[in-house]
Order: sequence, then C-alpha cells, then structure tokens
Amino acid sequence: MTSIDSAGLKRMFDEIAAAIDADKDRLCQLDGVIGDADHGIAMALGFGAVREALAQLDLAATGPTALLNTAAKSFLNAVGASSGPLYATAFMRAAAAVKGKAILEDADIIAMLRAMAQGIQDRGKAELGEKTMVDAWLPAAQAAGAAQEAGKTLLESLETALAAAERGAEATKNMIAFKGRSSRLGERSLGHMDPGAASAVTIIKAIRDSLA
Amino acid sequence: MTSIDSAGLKRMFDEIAAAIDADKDRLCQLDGVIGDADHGIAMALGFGAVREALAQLDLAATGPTALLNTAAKSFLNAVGASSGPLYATAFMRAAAAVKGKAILEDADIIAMLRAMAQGIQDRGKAELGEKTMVDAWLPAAQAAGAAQEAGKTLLESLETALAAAERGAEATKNMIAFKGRSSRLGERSLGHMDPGAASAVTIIKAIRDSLA
Amino acid sequence: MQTKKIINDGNRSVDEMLEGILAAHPRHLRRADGSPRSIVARDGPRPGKVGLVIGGGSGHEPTFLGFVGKGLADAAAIGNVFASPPPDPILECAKAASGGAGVLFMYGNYAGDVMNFDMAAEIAAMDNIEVRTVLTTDDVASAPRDQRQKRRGVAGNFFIFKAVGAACDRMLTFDECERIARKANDQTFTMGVALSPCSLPQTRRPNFEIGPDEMEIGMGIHGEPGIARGKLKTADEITDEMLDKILDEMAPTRSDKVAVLVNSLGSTPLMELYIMNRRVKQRLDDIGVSVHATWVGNYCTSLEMAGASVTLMHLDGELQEMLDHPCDCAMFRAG
Amino acid sequence: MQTKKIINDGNRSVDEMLEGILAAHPRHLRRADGSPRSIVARDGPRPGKVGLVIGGGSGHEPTFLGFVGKGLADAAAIGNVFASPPPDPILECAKAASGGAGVLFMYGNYAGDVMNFDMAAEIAAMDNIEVRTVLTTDDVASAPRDQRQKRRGVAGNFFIFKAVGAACDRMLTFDECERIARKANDQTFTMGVALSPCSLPQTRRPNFEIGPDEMEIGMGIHGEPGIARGKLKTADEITDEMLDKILDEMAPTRSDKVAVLVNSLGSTPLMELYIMNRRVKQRLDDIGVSVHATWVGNYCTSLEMAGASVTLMHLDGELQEMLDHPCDCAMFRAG
Ligand SMILES: Nc1ncnc2c1ncn2[C@@H]1O[C@H](COP(=O)(O)OP(=O)(O)O)[C@@H](O)[C@H]1O
Ligand SMILES: Nc1ncnc2c1ncn2[C@@H]1O[C@H](COP(=O)(O)OP(=O)(O)O)[C@@H](O)[C@H]1O
Ligand SMILES: [Mg+2]
Ligand SMILES: [Mg+2]
Ligand SMILES: [Mg+2]
Ligand SMILES: [Mg+2]
Repeated sequence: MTSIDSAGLKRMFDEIAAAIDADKDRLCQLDGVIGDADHGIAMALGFGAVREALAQLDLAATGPTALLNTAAKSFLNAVGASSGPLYATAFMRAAAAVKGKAILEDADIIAMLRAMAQGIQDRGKAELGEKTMVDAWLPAAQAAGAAQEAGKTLLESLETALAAAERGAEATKNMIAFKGRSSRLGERSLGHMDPGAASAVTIIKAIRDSLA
Repeated sequence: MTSIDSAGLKRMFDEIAAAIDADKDRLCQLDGVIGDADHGIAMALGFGAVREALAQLDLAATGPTALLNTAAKSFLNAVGASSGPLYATAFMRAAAAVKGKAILEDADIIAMLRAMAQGIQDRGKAELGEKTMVDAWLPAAQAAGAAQEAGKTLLESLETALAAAERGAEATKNMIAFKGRSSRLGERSLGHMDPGAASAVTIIKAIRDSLA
Repeated sequence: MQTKKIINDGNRSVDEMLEGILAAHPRHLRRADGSPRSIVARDGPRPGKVGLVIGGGSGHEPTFLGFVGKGLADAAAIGNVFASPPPDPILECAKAASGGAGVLFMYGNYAGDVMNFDMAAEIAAMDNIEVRTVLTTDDVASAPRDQRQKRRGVAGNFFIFKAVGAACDRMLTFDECERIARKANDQTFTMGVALSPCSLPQTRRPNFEIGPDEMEIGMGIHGEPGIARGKLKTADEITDEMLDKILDEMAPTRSDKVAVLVNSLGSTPLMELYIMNRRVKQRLDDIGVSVHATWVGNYCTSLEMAGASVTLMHLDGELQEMLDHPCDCAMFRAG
Repeated sequence: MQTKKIINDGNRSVDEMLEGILAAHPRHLRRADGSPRSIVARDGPRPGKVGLVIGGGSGHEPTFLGFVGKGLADAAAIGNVFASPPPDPILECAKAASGGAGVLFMYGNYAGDVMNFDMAAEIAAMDNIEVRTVLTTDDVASAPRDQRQKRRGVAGNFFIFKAVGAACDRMLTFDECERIARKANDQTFTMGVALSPCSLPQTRRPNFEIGPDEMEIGMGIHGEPGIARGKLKTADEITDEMLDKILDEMAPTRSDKVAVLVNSLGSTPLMELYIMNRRVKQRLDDIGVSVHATWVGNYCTSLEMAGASVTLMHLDGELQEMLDHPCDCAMFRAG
C-alpha cells in the first residue's frame, strides 16, 4: 500500500519534468514529421513551469487538490498550444478526483489517472483511434482501473497501465490522424507515432518511477 | 598585312561574345570573392547584346565607326553596372579612332586597341596598380603599340599585347583595390585576381584569335 | 550544427521581440495591464463598438500583432512560437477590447487555438463579456471542399481580419460584424508552397526536411506537410497550380472583382513574389476578373521559411468597402 | 545543385518583376513612355518642384522603386540584379521628374552607378535639365571616418531619400533640397551583418561562402566582404557592436533625437529584427538619446540574404520635420 502526500505529488511532478526534459528532442522530432515540431518544447515548458510553481508552495499548507490546481494553472499559462488545455484539464480533473484528501492512497492515485484521461478526452473531444494522446491515456487509465479492481498492487497496476500506454502509442503509427494539427495529413500521417501519445508514455512511466 | 572591314569587325565581336560566354562562370566566381559575383553575367549580357545588335546591321552599308558606336550603345544599354560605361566608352573611342575608314589595316587595329584602353581609363579614372581592368588593358595597349612601332606584324603585336594583359591580370593578385566595388576591402582584396582584368585577357585573346 | 539566428536566449525570444515591438510602436500599441502578452491598440476599442480580438502563435509576424490598430483588430493575444496563447492573455485581450457591444474572437482553425480561445471565451462569459468566435479556414490545401470547416487559417487572415476590423470600426452591430466575418472567411481562398524549412528559436533545427530540388505544395504555415511534394517548378507553373485550385473553388464569373495577396513565408524576396503576381494578373485578365487591390510582401510568415502563398478574396460591394476602409496599425496601413 | 527560387527564366526576372509591380500598383506607378525600366510616380512630379530621381541595381526591393511616390522620389531607374542601370533609363527618369526647377540624382556610392548616372546627367544637361548629384554614403563599415566620401550607400538610403523627397514635395528651392540631401546623408549611419548568402537569378549559386557558425560584420548589400568575419554572436552582442561604431561616429549628446531603422537583408525575420530593436532602444535610453520614430522590416534587401542592418539618423528640427512629412508610395507610407 503506497500513500503519498503533497510532497510526494511534487516529487512525482519533478520526476515527470525530468523525464520530459530528457525526451524533449525526440518529441520535437516526432512532431516535426506530422506536426509543427514543437511538442517537446511545449511539454518541457509546461512541466518546467509546474516544477517552478510547485517549488514556491508551502507543501505543509497545501493539499493535493490545491497542488494539482496549481499545476494545471501553471502548465496552461506556460504553454497554450494543444497540450496546454489538455493537460491543464487533466490536472484540474485529478484535483477534483482527490478533493478533500490530504493523503492519497492506491485507489486515489488510480482515480487520479482515470480523471486525467477523462479530462483530456473531454477537453479535446478525441475518440480512440484518432491518433492523439488519448490513444495512450485511455487504455492506460482503463488498464490501471481494471488491474486495481482485480486486486493488483499499485505498482502492478501502473506497470499494466504503462504497457497499455506503450501499446497504444505504438498503435498510433497505424492510425490516420483525425484530431489536431496532423488531421489534415490524411494518409500521409500513417507510419508515424503521434507525439502526444509518445509523451503520454513518458509521463506515465515517470509516474510509475516516482512511486516505485 | 591584315585588313578587315565591318564584316571582319563583326566576326571579332562574335568571337569575343563566344569567349566571354564560355568564361562567364569563372568571371562570376572571381567577382564573388572580392565583388558582387556578377561580372560574368554583365559581360555575357553586354557582348550578347552587341552580337544581336550587329546581326541586325546591313554590314555593306555600315562602316567600322558606325558599327563600333552600335556596339557601344547596345553594350551600355544591356549592362549598366561598371563594365557598361567602361566598355561603351572603349568602343566609342575605338569608333572615333577609325573614323572615316571602311577598311581597317594593322595600324588601325592597334590604334583601336589603344583608344579602347584610353577610353576605359578616362571613364573610370583608374591608375595602373589600382586593381582594375586597366591593369590588363593599359599594358596590353602599350605593348601592342611598341611592338608595332618596332615593326612587328599585327599578329606578333597582338601576341605581345595578350602576354602583357595576362601578366597585368596576374599582377592584380598582389594589388589592393582602390577603385570599384572591391576598393572597400583594403588588404582583404590581396591574393585575388581582379575579375575585370581577367575578362580583359579573355577579350584580347578573342581579338587575336579572330584575326589569326 | 544549429541554424543561424540573431537571437539571445531562444526561450526568451518571444518576450524580447514583444519588448522590441512596443519600443518601436509606442503610439500604436500597449500591453494590457499586467498581461505582457496581450497587445492592445492604443486607438481602437471604444464604448459601443464590437471588439475584435485576434491571436495565435508567434513566428508569423506581422500576423497577428501587426494588424492591431485603429480600423483593424483591437487586441492580439500572443503565444509561443507556433503555439496558441493560453486562455489568460486571450481573456485580458477580450477585456481590453470590450466596449459593451460584444467581442469577436477570430483566429486560424487549429486545435490548440480552439481549445485555448474557447476556455477564454467561457471565462469571459462569466465576466459578462459576450464572445462569439469565427474561425478562419482559408487554406484550400488543408481539407476537401466539403469539409471547409476543417481547413486551416493562413495568410487569408489578413483580408478577413481587415474586413471585420472595418465593420467593427464602423460601429456595426454584433450580428452584422459576425455576418461579415463569416462571409469574409467564406470568400477567401489561399494556397501556399514551401521551398525550405524554418527553425524554432528554441531548437534551432530545421523543422522539416525537403530535398534541394523539391517543393511542397499546400504546406501549412507551421511546416505541417501539405498535399504533395514534387520537383521545384517555374514561377508560372507554381502560380498556375495554386490559381487552378483557388479559382475552381471560388468560381468567379466575368467582371467579378477580387483582392489579391501574394505573401512570402519569410525568406522569399519581393522579386519572386512580384513575378508570381505578374502571373496572377495575367490569369485573372484572361478570365475577365478584375483586381480591386493587390498586396505583396511579408504578411503571414513562418519565421525564415522559403515559400509563398497566393490568396484571393472574392469581393462583393460590402467586402470591397470594408477593404477600402482606412486602418492604421503598427505594421500595416490602408485607406 | 542550383539554389531554389520561384522564378521563370533568370535572365527575365527583373522585367517580370517590374510587370508584377506595375500590375499590383497601377495607382502609384507607371513606366516612362518607351522606357520600361524607368518607373515614375503617378502623383509626384509637377511644375516648379525639384525632381528626385533615385535608382540602382535590382535585388534590393523595396529599395528603390518602392520609394517612388508622392512625397518621396519622383522616379527610379532600375538596373539588372546588383548592377547599375545604364544612362538611358536614368535619363528618361530625369525627363519625367523634371518640373523645370532642377533634378536631384541620389543613389548609393558605387563605381558603376556613378559612371552611369554621370553619363545620364551629361546628356540631361544637353536637354537643358539641370542635374545635381548627391551620393549616399551611410555605410560606416565601408571606409574609415576620414574617407566618408568613399563609403557605400546602404539601408540609410531610406531615411535620406525620405528627407529629401519631403523637401522636394514642399517645393523648396534646388539649393535647399541639395543642402538637405547633403545634411541627411551626413547625419545617417548604417552598419550591417550578414549570416548567409543570396544567389542571383541568373547564376543560382550562393554569391559568397560563409561557415555554418560564422557571420560577417560590415558586409555590403551585394555580398561584398565587410570588415571582419567571426563566430556568430548573440543579438545583443551584434547590436552592440554595430551601435558602438555608429554612436562613436554620430556622437550624440543627451536629449538628442534619432530615427531608427532595423532592416532585414532578406530572410532575417521580424522576430529577430525586433529583438535587435529592443537592444537599440535600451542602449539609446542608457545614454539619454530619444527615439523620434522607428521602422523595422524589409527596407533595403539583398534578395534572400540572411542578416540585418541598423541605421540611425541624427535628427535636428528640420530633418525631423522632413521624416514626418507624409508620403504615399507603392510599398511605403508615412505621415
Ligand atoms: N483534440 C485533441 N485531443 C487530444 N489530443 C490532441 C488533440 N489535438 C491535439 N492533440 C495532441 O496534441 C499533440 C500535439 O501537441 P503540441 O505539439 O504540443 O501542440 P500543437 O499541435 O498546438 O503544436 C498531438 O500529437 C496530439 O496527441
Ligand atoms: N573606376 C574603374 N576603372 C576601371 N575599371 C573599373 C573601375 N571600377 C570597376 N572597374 C572594373 O569593373 C570590374 C567589375 O565589373 P562588374 O562586376 O561588371 O561591375 P559591378 O562592380 O558594378 O558589379 C572590376 O573588376 C574592375 O576591373
Ligand atoms: Mg506541435
Ligand atoms: Mg560585379
Ligand atoms: Mg505548436
Ligand atoms: Mg554588380
């Protein structure tokens, strides 16, 4: 049984920020093929801003909900782009999902993941198979939920989620884009991984690592 | 003893035009190093325009002076640049030097060359050693005059002129430019042949070839 | 090896650019209080006037902020390079532009911009500012004709914003301004060609690859792939290819009028643009369509990308009047 | 491999460009009768007014013909790319610009231009048109201070032409116009930096070589080598280097006024120019010099060369008035 407080959540965001930083160039390159080559920049900027904003917080006086809302706001204001509203909504939904709690336990963390996926889908209106980050986030959230219901540990559930995200991202290579910038490419988007799905994998992996 | 009429003069200009065309790229490259990379274009355009203008003439009814003035005007209007006024003046002076003659003999041809060199110098106000086409034209004209006075044949005189032009052009490599576009380069113009001196050699060689 | 740019820190380029813009154009532009990326016309917003807020990513200068000024847009929200601004600066623009008669949001149709502007519109509504949105979708290369609403907004923005800015400046009603906005967009058709990439200040790497003898027809203004890649053709062939597609959709009849924009994506010089314009005029003359006005130059760029676009706006009396209406912006004047 | 250009036949590019320009700007420009490369302002030349004729090689657009119009130049003679026009079109410009009060020839100080314009002036004199010539020599990098008369004319042309065009438009005497022309030139200082070459339409080869991490300070607008080559620096360092040299010569004192031009050589985008302008403003603020007006953009280009120049004009009351005087040209408007 894992349980994390605001300090733990902050560590999670720091881990994500570091992972995204390390992955920045690859994400820009993926975006260069079917988009405008800036996804790595946007994500690094966003999580960098989150890291800075969280570093300002008095963690003893800040609950997980307030922390996640701070993350949402700082991500959004640093980024704009597509990823801004999508992840900002994800974090706001995560904030709502753990409202009132000071300590997050296994079920809360899984609920947070599912709320994030739901938030991304609500904001972007993308369905599975439209070659977006939803193709990584949705299977990951579903797999995590199912694993947890099946009595798996948090880490086991996150492993399953990560594997599902990886499969989802991989599968975007065989999809034609219907949402976002690359949706005008038609068949020319085939054969290339969606950058937003790729960064989703990096994030989910960092979440797992921060809890391992 | 060589003697040429307007048809012969026209052949001379055709020969120059062909030689300059073949030399165009090298002249642009030389100009690229210390100027604006267009000397080959300007010269090819100029002699191309001369070729076209002379092709329109009724040679039977056009004396050398009129032909040379036509060359001057067509060269000038096609080119502008530095080479335009310089060569246009050269041809106008050549026209004046053979005024009234229908047939040009050895002495006329040498006089024409000397008039051209003088015209270039009058128009551009360049002295020997200032790294311009004058450094090829002036020694060439002087050498041709001296050879002729020493009783050499026209072809021998033109050989001497060509050799002097070549030495002059070569010598521009060791000069600092004081006239024209490259004059702001100062020492950085050292080591590079002046494009106008280079094209002068090509022209003098074509003149010799057309009379050989 | 990094691409060459005259910049300092690539992460600060947008903010430093804005500083330089405000230093250059203090009589035209100001920042909204406390919102450095909300650029507002000094002379523009006023009570009773519909506000016009435009915006989007940086790197397309003079689009967007060059078109902020009396007779054109009231404010522009500025994003990072090729990235939509977040809701906050958009909201501040809406507040600054609001004269109580409603605010129009107009910007190119990109997923990121739509999400951010929509979020801003929702918050503005809570502040009792009524916002309506008209997306620009002039890029004929970006979706088939029956999916016009999916198309991108590109250089045609210039005509569309100009027309709507005039409508707002003439104090037309919110409904009228919106109607003119939709009509202006419907009547505007753009097609572009890219010859070489640009690079973002943060990465300083070419944002796409293209062979030394290739061009990409229909490429987006962020380097998004277009409809076809092929060998570079002549100016006349390229212009014809664009016009064929534009005229086919526009379907003008003899003695119709158009406005023409030949736009550089960044490094394509005026010489090439005017050579293209020569062909545009020949083609329009051939079918008896008359040119009411022509603009040629850098209007909607992609940093230093090489390439160009041609835009035609199909004019009726009203749109023509709106284009002729005077405007006075930091980087553009007319009338 | 040839460089990429949107052109047809490289030998026809200048003429095709002119066709496109006249098609785009029929209300501003016309050709002198029978002289296709003499571009005349429709609204400008008039009896009693001193005529202003400018000109030079093509490839610097909007210089020269973009500055032909009411309140600025009366006519421009157009040469091949980077080559002076021949005397004939210059002469036709002089005839078109002449209002009987004298004609000023103004152009950058290059050997080729000097010879061709001088020949035209001689012929004009035979036609009873009095011509005086004022060469522009604003490029501080092109000769030492004590040889100002040897310097090249570059982007500062814009300020100088603008001031003189205003003087002519105000119907000042020939002497006064000439005096203002010389003063305007004396008070204008430009310095440029090049990052990458351009290529001529006829050769389609880079016109000089430069390493992938190098810049050339002081390079001429035809790619003539400058004063030093070095590693590419930051925008602030480059701007400082230029300003140090310019301010040293200009020697302004506190509360003096200047006008600023930050000019792209072709492919350097507005973002970079405005970043430079930010630094220019900081530096001027530091020494208490105030900026009367700023222009930023493509004013004097070298086709698609990458690089930029900074020009300052040191203003007195008279020059300031002349810059503020309205003008209406095809590619430039003020006032
Ligand atoms: N409507 C949407 N729903 C979900 N994800 C989306 C949507 N639109 C775009 N995306 C995601 O955003 C990614 C691109 O993000 P980014 O490059 O940061 O933004 P932009 O496209 O504005 O440059 C895409 O790869 C895709 O995964
Ligand atoms: N004043 C001058 N006198 C003689 N020759 C000159 C003078 N100025 C320039 N030149 C010659 O002109 C050549 C350059 O010609 P060209 O490239 O055609 O003209 P531009 O410099 O106008 O581009 C130089 O190499 C030099 O030989
Ligand atoms: Mg992107
Ligand atoms: Mg040259
Ligand atoms: Mg983007
Ligand atoms: Mg030249």
